[in-house]
Amino acid sequence: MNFDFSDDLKALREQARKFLRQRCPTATVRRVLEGPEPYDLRLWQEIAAMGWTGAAIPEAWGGAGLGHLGLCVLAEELGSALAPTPFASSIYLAAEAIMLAGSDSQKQAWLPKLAGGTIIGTFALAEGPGKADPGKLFTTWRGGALTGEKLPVPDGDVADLAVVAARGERGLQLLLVDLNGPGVTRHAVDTIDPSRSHARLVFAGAAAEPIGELGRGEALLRRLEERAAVLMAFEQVGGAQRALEMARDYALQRYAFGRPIGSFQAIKHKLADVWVATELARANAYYGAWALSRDAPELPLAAAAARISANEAYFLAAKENIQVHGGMGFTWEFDCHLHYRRAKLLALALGSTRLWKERLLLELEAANAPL
Amino acid sequence: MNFDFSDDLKALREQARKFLRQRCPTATVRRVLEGPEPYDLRLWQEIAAMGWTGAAIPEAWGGAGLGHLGLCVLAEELGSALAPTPFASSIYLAAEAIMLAGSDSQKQAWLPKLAGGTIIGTFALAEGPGKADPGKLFTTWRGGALTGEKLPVPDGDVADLAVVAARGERGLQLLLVDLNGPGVTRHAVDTIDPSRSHARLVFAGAAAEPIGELGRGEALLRRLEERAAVLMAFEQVGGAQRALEMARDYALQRYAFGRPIGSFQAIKHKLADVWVATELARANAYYGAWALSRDAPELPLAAAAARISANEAYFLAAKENIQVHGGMGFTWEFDCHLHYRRAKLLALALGSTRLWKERLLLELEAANAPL
Amino acid sequence: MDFEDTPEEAQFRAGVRDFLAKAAEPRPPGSGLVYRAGNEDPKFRERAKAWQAKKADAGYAGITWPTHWGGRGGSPIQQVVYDQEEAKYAVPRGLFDIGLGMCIPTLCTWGTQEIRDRFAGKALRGEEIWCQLFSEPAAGSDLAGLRTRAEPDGSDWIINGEKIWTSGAHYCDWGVLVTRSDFAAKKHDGLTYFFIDMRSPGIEIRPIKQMSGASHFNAVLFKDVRVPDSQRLGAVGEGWKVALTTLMNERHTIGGRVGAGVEDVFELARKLDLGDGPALQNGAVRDKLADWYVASQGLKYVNFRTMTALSRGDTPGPEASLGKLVNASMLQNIAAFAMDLMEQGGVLCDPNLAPVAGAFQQTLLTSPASRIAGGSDEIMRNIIAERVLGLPPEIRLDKTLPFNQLPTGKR
Amino acid sequence: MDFEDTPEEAQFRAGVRDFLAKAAEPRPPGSGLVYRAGNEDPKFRERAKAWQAKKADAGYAGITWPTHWGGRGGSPIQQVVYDQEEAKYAVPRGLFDIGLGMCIPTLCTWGTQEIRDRFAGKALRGEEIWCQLFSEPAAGSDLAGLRTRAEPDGSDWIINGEKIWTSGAHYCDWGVLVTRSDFAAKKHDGLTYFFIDMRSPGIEIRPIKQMSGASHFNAVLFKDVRVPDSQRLGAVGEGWKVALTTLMNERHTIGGRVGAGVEDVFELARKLDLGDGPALQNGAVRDKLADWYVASQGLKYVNFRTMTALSRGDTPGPEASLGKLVNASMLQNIAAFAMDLMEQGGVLCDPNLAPVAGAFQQTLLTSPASRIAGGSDEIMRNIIAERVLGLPPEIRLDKTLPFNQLPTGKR
Repeated sequence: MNFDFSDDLKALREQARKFLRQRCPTATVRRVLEGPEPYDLRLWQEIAAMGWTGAAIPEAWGGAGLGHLGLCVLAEELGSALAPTPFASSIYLAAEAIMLAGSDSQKQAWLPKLAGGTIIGTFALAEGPGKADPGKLFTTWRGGALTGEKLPVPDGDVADLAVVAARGERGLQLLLVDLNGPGVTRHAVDTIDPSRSHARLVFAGAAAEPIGELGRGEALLRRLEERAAVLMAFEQVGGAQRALEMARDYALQRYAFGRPIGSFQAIKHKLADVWVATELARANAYYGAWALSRDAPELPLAAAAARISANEAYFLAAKENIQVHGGMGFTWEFDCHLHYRRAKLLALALGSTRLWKERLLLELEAANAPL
Repeated sequence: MNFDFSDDLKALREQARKFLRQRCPTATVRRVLEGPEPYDLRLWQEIAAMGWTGAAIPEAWGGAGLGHLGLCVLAEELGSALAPTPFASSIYLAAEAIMLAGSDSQKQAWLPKLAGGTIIGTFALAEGPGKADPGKLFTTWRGGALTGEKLPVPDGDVADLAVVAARGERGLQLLLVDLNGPGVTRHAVDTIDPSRSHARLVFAGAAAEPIGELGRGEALLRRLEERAAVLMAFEQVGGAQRALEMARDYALQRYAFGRPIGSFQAIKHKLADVWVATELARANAYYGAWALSRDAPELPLAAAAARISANEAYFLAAKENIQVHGGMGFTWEFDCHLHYRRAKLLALALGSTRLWKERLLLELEAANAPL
Repeated sequence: MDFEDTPEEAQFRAGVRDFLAKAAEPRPPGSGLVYRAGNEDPKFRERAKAWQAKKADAGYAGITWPTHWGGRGGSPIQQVVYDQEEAKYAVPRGLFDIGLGMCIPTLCTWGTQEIRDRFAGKALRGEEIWCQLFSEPAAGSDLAGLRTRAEPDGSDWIINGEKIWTSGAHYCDWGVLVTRSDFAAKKHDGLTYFFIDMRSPGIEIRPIKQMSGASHFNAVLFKDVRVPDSQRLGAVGEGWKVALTTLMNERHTIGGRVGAGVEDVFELARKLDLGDGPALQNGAVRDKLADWYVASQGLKYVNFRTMTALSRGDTPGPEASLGKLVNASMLQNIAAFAMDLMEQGGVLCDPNLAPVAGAFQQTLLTSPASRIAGGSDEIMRNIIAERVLGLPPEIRLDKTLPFNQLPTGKR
Repeated sequence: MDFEDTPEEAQFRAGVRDFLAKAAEPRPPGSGLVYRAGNEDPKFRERAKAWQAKKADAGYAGITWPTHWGGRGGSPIQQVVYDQEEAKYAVPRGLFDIGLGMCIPTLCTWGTQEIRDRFAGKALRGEEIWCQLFSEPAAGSDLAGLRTRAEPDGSDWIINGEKIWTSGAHYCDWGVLVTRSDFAAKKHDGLTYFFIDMRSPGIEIRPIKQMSGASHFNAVLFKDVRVPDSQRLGAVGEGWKVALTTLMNERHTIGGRVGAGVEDVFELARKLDLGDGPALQNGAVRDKLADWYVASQGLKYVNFRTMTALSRGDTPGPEASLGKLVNASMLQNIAAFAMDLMEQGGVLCDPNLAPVAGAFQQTLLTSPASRIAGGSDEIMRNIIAERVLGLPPEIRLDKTLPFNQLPTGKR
């Protein structure tokens, strides 16, 4: 039984933590939240230079070849630091899609650039508020040209490359689109977490090439989402842990009625419940990491459990962190809202808990002897 | 605005409370719980002699003509005292059904006896575990004869008269059946609350006369359940309040770590939450009482809200009462389990919260501008 | 059991209706969510002052005030009746609540006849606006832990310190202020209470930006601010007793809804398709909607019970804590749930892109404050446990020691 | 990251498998719910003793005990491996857990060589069964509040008082006992610890009936019971320190499942029709099933993380509180929910009438005890808050006063 990361990966995590504590304090997050920059370019470049963007990309395609377990430990730290970069879009989604289903020439064309952080990728599925039903997408792909509208697309305002889900002649198809090419317009949109930019993308006959076998798009989409869900779960667990630590630290330092508020059971038991949720989420995420790293047949179930658990833990931790901070907790000045915004953003990013519960149940029904 | 019971009814409630404190301590409940008696006969006779059984039955049919508001205040006290009698079956269900839909001769035949407590009535719907779907009942009524099996029937082992839901030629039909007649066999069954007896009833061609118009049975069933739900909600609110008071009293008297356990926030906040649930349930029950007393068109919604709220409050109060009592709370000797058992029994008696939520939503959808 | 007015209430209501029909414009039906009124807007304040003067002329401005303060000497239920009727009209609301509800009653209770004459009428007519200077960065739930210092200097006092969460500090004319005049006394024994001209030299007002982006509150900094001793209320060192008068009059004004609620999520569920039909048809959605409907109905009828008590002349107890406690979390949960129904698009805040003009996203960001401001969830539960259920108070080690010997944290 | 044994663990497991294949019968697959083992049944106890002797002969009875106690000197992960393998066999379990896990380690730590030699081996081979006499009616969560009195009398002590929640008191041979020998000392300073022959004159054992109807525990009354001073462990007045050794070794034995769980409710949802199809197709049901599945998977992998720590030789922390806290409420919620699915018929307890042989109804009645016994939900949260998160302990007024001056309640 060795249900843990290797010593090497733990060292990597420690190194990432130290780097981000120094280079990505919340002031960095706030600069993006409050200012015009869509993301922190210098941080992104430094992250790329250290090879984080290429962590799970094989060396043959310009990556570090650390495998997905390496990416998991990095994701946890990026989540903890609320890093304002297009890491998730570019790596968990765009690079992952190409690694999963890209042709050799597609891999050759894009992976080295994604690994090196010289371009930014993203993934475009949603078409406005409501479920993006694979069978009912309005964006269409015909004769190599893409037409339609995607909203919101994370980092869509700054990405160079998008993996777009659209309706083709043989059903749902994932497509590679050069966002700097003709037929693409984009506008940034306001979201609940301005520290991570989002855009509306309009395609008017943009050139788009298929990725993955024609007619197998839905299955590919599912696999892509499962893989991204595990990686994002690590970001969420990192965020939940950080929000819990903020609350704990404040509860130790803030006094009321002549004693630290952390000595009141109302606060102690609240934080105990947050810790329980976070530990359950972490354990589920670890299992997801194991399944992801081996591309195990358990991945669909493991990914769903990891995501559901992480969605719940991070939002709980973030909202109770505000509560523990009392009046200061809901000010702009305090950092509590950064986690609250991010927690809700990530909980919606790959589809809500509701959707993933449905996926989980369908898997369990299919397995028929699930537990 | 006078959203309260009249002074007369409050006096009646006070009188009922005093009587039950004296005549129905938990020792009385335990005698039925632990012994062979199906209910407390003497208590039942005294209750009847005071006119409680006839409270809502018009004077013309041998009742006290206090109206349903009177019955509500009595129900609250009976619930608080955990009274081990067939009151609910006989009054909220059997008498109510006859008052709603009985012919004059049916009323004449049965209401005076029910009002006087000289016979016991009940209502038989369920046919084993699972939803008793009005469209799919197995018990059938043909040519005046009833065939089938009902399980569990509250007080079915001691009742003289049953209102039975069965499938007739024109759909669901409610029927009056003399349980002492031929073609009826019955056996007591074990339930989670042995302080209220239940039975399996087997009908083999028993004589049964219809109550209410043929072909309108489903609507009548719904109305009957709504009325009973409000009355039962008062029993539940009475029980919840009592369980809360037990917990409060124990928390004041039990010391740990040199102080009353009621001074710990874990206990204080738990009981505050129980109080909140109980007050919400009480408020919803009051609105139900108003709608019931006027047969208002709001009754379906009011009854559903009252039942959902009461189901939740009583079970919460009962289970947290055990928790507050700690180790002693889960002993047979302490009274906590009496409320826990009763809370779950009542929460299932007229169908679960799930079913009533569905009824509520259907009403809201039909109203289309509900809130 | 009925929902009707007593004959006296009906008569009063008729008078109110009469007045409103003549003096105000009805609110257009279905005008939807009412967010916080525009207290920050000078034009709104002008309209509010004008309306307040009209109310005062008609005798509806100080309904529950005794006549010797210039009020009507009416009952709390009359106030409820008035509020119910006024809610149907498009009139400015909320600007004078703190002054008339909390500050002036304290002045009238503890001040001289002269003070009462000088301030009550002007406040009642909306000519002067009042604010409350109580909370501090290190004294929130534990108000008596405040450390704003008052030092005597001749017939004046010199004030130094920082107050926080003061609504409208920059447009208010006067404020009520609790200070610590003796740091060596026990916590509750060293306080002194004043009222103060908000334009006094040395007062600096800084808006506090909330996480929602709005700024409804201010920090108020005092640097050597002078207050004449004639503006002291109650004895030196008895400020806590005076402050309790103010707090006793605190009430959670019902006002406009402050976020998207049950009605809105029901509407959303009707309209939003989950892929296999409207959300309203989904069992899990129905389960939640039923919970929230039942809770909100429960709150409505709890209110009716409170009004019944008022109607009888009883004083409602701390039961009012219930509504705030239940509502605040419910709004937060509804917002989060509604956004989930919108899936990835739920992150959109733009009112042109998000359903219900982004009201759920807005509520997600405002509801955390509702769980804290005006008494946190935890304080509400304490109040219920202690005052309703009679459970013992916390063990307090801070009541007996001199204030300057109490342990303090870094925050 | 893998779930495989290390080479050493694999080798140990092979040995265990070998032993079990020869010595025991495999458990029939799908034998379903395992309720509490039949400790109350004398035949069960005979079988358990015989099996224990076999294990001892093969070196698997005291896996983690040091060799000088007669144990194997193995690691906690070896114990886990053994338990995993043993769980596949139909062997009696649970009778010796308290003795071997808690009592004898305390004896060996605090007793003389002579005591160790006399008791450890017999306990290991199942020849003597031990119980724990700690809790009292007025000392549960607050164990140190115990009041069973020990008075010296020559070379003996005289014990008077009442202990409670003792499993198997009537069939146990020996027990460990904490008493108060000095009521004027501070709470934790007046305790003295003994081990005692359960057949001593003056001991009366009364079974405690639980709300579920079962009687797994006893009250043990002491009336002038004599214990020789040679059976004292630790110094007079240092009983608390000795008791901590016992409690440190407390662990929530994993054993058979104690109620209907996630698997069962899933199965029920497959089979039960709600009128419009199987419960499993209902959105609200699916929502709950997903929650419970995810939580139980989470617990499973939390356990795997604990085992990884053991495998490395680390000592797992108070994290183990998590499993108990989450599971107990989950079982209660599942039972209540499953009964709801059965509608009015959910009240039926008869195993022939109720689905899953009435297991949910049974669990409804046993789960309240799970939330309390072995540390209540509230104590578990305290432990997590204090030992994991480092939050401050409660304010304690009871640690410094003489015990006989502490306030007490009526209960």
